[in-house]
Amino acid sequence: METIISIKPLLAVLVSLLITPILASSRAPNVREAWTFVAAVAKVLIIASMVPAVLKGAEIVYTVAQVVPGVAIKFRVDALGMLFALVSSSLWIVTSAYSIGYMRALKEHSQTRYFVFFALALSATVGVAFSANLLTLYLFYEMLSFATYPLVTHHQDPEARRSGRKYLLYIVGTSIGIVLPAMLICYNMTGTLEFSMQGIFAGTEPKATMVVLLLMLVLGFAKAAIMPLHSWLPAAMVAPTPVSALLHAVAVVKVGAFSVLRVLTGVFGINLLTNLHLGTVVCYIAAFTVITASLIALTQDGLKRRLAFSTIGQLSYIVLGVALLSPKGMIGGMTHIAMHAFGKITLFFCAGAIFVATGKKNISEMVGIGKRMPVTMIAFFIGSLSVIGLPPTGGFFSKWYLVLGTLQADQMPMLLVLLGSSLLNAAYFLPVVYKAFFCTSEESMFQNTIQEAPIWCVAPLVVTAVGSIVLFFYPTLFLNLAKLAIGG
Amino acid sequence: MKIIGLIVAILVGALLVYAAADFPAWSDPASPASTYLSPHFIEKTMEETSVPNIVTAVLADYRGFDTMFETTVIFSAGMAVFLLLRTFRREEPEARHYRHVLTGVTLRVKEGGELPPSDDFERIDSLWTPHDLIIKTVCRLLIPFIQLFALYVIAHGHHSPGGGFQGGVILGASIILLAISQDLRTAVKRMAEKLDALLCSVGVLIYAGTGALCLLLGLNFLDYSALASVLHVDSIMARSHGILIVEIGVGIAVMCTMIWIYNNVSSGGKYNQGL
Amino acid sequence: MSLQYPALIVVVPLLSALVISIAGWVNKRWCFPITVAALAVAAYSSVGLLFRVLDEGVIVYKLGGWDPPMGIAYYVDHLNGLVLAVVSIVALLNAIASKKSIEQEFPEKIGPFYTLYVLMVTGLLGIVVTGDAFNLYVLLEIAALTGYGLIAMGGGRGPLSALNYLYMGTIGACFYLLGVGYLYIMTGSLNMVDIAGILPDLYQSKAVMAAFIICMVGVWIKMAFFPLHAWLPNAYTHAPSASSSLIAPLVTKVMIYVMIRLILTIFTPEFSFNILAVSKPIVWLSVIAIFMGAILALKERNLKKMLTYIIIAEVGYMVGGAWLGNRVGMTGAILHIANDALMTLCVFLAVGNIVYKVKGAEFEDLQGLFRKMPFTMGAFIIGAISMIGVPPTCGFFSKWYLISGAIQAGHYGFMVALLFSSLVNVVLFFRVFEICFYEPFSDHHGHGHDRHPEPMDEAPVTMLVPLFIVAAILVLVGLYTGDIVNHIIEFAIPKGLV
Amino acid sequence: MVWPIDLAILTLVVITSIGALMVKDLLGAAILFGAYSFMMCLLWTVMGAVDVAFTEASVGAGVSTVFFVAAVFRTSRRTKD
Amino acid sequence: MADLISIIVAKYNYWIYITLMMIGLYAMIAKNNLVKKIVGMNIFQTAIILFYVSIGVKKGATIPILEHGHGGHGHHVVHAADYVNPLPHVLMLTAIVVGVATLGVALALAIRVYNQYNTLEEDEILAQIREE
Repeated sequence: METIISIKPLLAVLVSLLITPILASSRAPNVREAWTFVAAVAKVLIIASMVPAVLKGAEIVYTVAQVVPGVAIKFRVDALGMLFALVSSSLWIVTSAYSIGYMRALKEHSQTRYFVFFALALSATVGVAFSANLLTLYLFYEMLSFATYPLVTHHQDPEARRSGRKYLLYIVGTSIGIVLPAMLICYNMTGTLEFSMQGIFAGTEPKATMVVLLLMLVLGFAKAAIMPLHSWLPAAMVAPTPVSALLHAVAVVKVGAFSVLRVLTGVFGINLLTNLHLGTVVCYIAAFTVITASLIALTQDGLKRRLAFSTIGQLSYIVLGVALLSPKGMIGGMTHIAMHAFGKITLFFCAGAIFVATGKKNISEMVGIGKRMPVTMIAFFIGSLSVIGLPPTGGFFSKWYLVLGTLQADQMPMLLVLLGSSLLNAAYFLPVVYKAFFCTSEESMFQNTIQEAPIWCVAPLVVTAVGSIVLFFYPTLFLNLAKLAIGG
Repeated sequence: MKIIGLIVAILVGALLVYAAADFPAWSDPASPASTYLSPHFIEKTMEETSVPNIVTAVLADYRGFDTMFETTVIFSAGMAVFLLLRTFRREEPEARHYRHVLTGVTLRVKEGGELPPSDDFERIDSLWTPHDLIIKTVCRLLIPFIQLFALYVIAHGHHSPGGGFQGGVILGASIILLAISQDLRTAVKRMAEKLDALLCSVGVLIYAGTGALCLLLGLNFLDYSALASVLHVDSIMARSHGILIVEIGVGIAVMCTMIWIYNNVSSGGKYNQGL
Repeated sequence: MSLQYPALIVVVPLLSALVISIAGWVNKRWCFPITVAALAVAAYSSVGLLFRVLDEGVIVYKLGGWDPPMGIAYYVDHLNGLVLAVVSIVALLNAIASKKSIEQEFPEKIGPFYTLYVLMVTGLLGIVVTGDAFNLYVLLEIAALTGYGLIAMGGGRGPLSALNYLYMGTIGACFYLLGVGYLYIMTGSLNMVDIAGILPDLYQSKAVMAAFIICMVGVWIKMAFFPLHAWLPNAYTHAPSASSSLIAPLVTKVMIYVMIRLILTIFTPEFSFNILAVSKPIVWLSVIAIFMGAILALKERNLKKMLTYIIIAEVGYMVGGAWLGNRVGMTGAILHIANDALMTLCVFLAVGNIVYKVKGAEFEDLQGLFRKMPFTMGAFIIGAISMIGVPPTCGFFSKWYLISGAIQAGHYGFMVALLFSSLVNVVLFFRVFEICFYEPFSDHHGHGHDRHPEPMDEAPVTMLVPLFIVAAILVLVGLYTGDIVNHIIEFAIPKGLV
Repeated sequence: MVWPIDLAILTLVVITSIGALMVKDLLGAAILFGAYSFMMCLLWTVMGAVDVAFTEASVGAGVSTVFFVAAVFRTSRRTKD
Repeated sequence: MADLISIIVAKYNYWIYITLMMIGLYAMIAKNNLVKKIVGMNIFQTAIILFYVSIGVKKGATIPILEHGHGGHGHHVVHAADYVNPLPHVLMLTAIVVGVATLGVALALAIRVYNQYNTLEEDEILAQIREE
């Protein structure tokens, strides 16, 4: 495999970090937002410029500093990381646009702080994507935790304070209390933390400790919201909607899921997991989360809370897919990062747009809203289809590969879980859409005039909805990256 | 607290008694302490520094660095006491007391009050008691001799017990005696606060400066043999002279610090009246 | 001149302290420039010395030209080279940063204050650089006496706390002196290297064991190792900002250095870890120290006092790390000396800025600080993150080594204690952040209202710039941990310790 | 070295030290401490440490005692123990 | 019994120093009055000085000032056994100075405390602090 030494990964991380002083010091909102766009576009361009090399099977490597013997702060761009970085950086542009619309429409306070920490969060996300070892990943994981805290608690009221505490307790508590010791034990067993196809335990005898380590690492990355460490996610819904979108679709939870993928594929390695039959264990944990979260989602009336529980379920798809340890399943899990991101971000944008335009948060209050906000609700419909996994949306492909994966791995229970959960997804999304459009004028809670949210809000959600559909027709890029990531 | 104190004291005592069992017998000439380094000092001092008082030689030369910091310790103590106690602002208006020398009438003058311009009044402390003439006179007579003795102790430290430190303490004690037998103002008149404080620093500066001079002359810090070229003597005599110089520095520093600390402590930092 | 660096490190501050005390009587405005110049020279020499040590190995400097063990000698090796650099840099940065607060808190006594300040730095540098066990005691007393003065300048309970510190400090120093006496009676020497050469024949002696215990206890009192910590919180809390941000980062750390020096050089790891076999209990003691420090910090409602309890926990880190008895743990302890000094400086400087503006460090005083002093709080966050132990700040990496050491030694209690303390630090610091961030709650919270924030009221630039420099150093030291460990600490630990 | 003198001094050292700590008057404690220092000084002279004894005589028995007296004068003589 | 006595006699300086040290330490911890604590502190310090001076004692030796030292150097051979060990004396000179320096600072602090609380008794001071 070809290895290219290039500073590009570092630049991709730093570009949004370096503009934070400019953002923080700029007085005029327009200047500030212009810089955000410049950084976002620059970031996408830098990342995109590395795609051809990665598609050829090369790896781009850059070492920042050798900090501990055998472990460096080091970037390595491989297919899986590239997939994740592409998704998150491209969605950042859209989210920025949406943020402008949302924040201005609601006249939110402290917008400068908001954009600064948003940029920081994106740096951390790309950093996680390009990490070459567990230490670097941990570094950016923690950075993300602290960068998103001011975003989650943006409203600075007692409720935000409570949620912020919960958020920190779960996220930082697990990372320091569980991931850190697990990482150190790994390091002391093997002397390295470098991700590789064979896993870092390649040379060592399988031991009982490894099972413990696996559980610690899988559950410890609590951003993946695998039950029972999921309840921070609904609590974090107090944040402004663009932050929720970021949390769910772009940065935080995906970073968690991505970290778990790295642990499974890079730290333990497929061979070891297969030998120890550990994949099945993770599968069952994930399957439990999938079903339970979907069931809870059904009972939620708050739109954002329903979306939150949906996210918890969908994240475990990713973990489940990889834990199946069959090539098809892994491709499914990895592509699901991208597909779910586009679908879910559309849904959140829609929820935000509804809130901006009408001030409504609960599903029971949205009867007939389709007539008032047709564009938004159509986009919502597309997003729902993608999350459920129906054509013609990108979500179909990831689900398809996941199902194939279960067959390949001969895991019938998992197949049932996937299908059952898809039905549940449909059950909690489609009624919303149905009631929005198909209701009598008496039932409708809205005037029959079209009154959409501001253009800055609507345009991004249209873009992402269209993106979901485009991904159905042109999924090759992500599929190829996923295929490369599993080694062929 | 008492029980804790008792327990701690007994624990420490027990440990020390336990350990003392392993000590070499008391006053044993063959103990490591007496056979390892000290013979060198005893036998070579004369050759290397030409100072018969071995303690002085070791103090100011072999371990001169320790002694420099010992002087610094006393200097920092003086500085700390000054920093802690000295108050420049007068917090409340205070009455002054005057005594008419001829009649013994005492006057209490409130803040801002004026006395008739006369030389017959002397200022006294608020808790003044009539001075004993005998004490006053004897002290006045004794103090010059005490000071002379102190100078002898400093200068003769090479040959007899004593040295800068002891001499300095005695010099300081003479001024303190003045302050006790008369009053603080008299002592401060002899040795003004600013002069005292400056001399403190100067004393230590003489010591450290001598060391630094050796450094500038190309040898190590405090290596007095470097002074040979300045003093025009051989390097061994240079050491002897170097010791004398630093002893004088120590004497000045210690004297002034003792006075300084006493003045601050006895007047509570106000410098208006002492004991 | 570079041959004279070891002397210059101590002599330049000493001479300038004297000059400052004179200048204080002549013209107060000269005090500050002289202080900064002296500390800058000391910092320059110590960094220069560190690089010389890296090139040439151990440097011996004979004071007075006498050969050790007759005279006193300085031994500069990788261990104290590193500590010297840290001490002098911390002192320099703090001197610059605290200029304004000194002028604000005691305008009349600038001269004496700077004199004591520089003398204290002299004492600390001397402790680190000296190779003579008794000389160390004298310097210890200089650092202590000046410290009492500096602490007692704080109002309120300052004098009482300083007096309590004085009692404990004197007991500690006297214990050390007694221990040195025991060594002297058994070996006849005072030079550390010399003693180490003689001791192996005496390893079975009860007196040597007692000497070790007494020295250790003395040093523990001085570094406020639980349960001998009672003097520290009040003393550091009630000290003026300028003093506490000098004393808090340095004194305990320098005493840890002394402890490591005792373990590694005088008594050798062979004696300390193998013959005495007390590592386990001491590590357990440090586990208790960490837990107690963390728990006691939780109940404090004063930022400064909370930080002092964190210091007690951090002392537990280093004592435990040093006593794990393996190379990694020792590396962690040494690294943490440097890191902890820097991050304590960072948070204390930030607290100094807050006290300068808000006149208090009670939690109620902190409301709305993110709006009022965003830059100070920014640097405070970096310091806090380092104390919590988040990469890439340096606090993470020393914790990394300490935990690795614990794992290698099989001492999982220590690992749990470290993690527990990290988590408690998260709680402690985020509690502070919450108060600064949320409170005072606005009357009409929710959307659509532009709040009327308090106007920004930052500390002066002279206080901010050093703070930023420290914050930047925290990250840089973190990134260069690998180099520091490979080129400095690796050589600071004797080969015998694995 | 004449052992009865030695023994007498040693006894006195212990007695004065305990006395300095027991007496219920700080001025008395200061003076007893002076006496203690002086006994110590004699003891050291007997042991041949003339310089140390000299210093202790001037510092311990002299200046220290004066400092104590001055401080007691500035504060209070009262003590409960 | 005779053994015990001989042990006691052989090192009685050490036993006295330990006794004094225990007294001083106890006073520092247990005494309630701040000045009494300072007295205890000084006793503690002098005990250590006594210990060091005892190290230096040598049977049949005289004070460490060379005889015939006045007539230049090198004329008389000096025997180490004739003089007591000077090194502990040097160290203890320093220790005494440190002791008096500490004493000065301690007393200054005590005066500051007294000015503030108008008492030197620790329990009364703590009671006042608690009342605040």
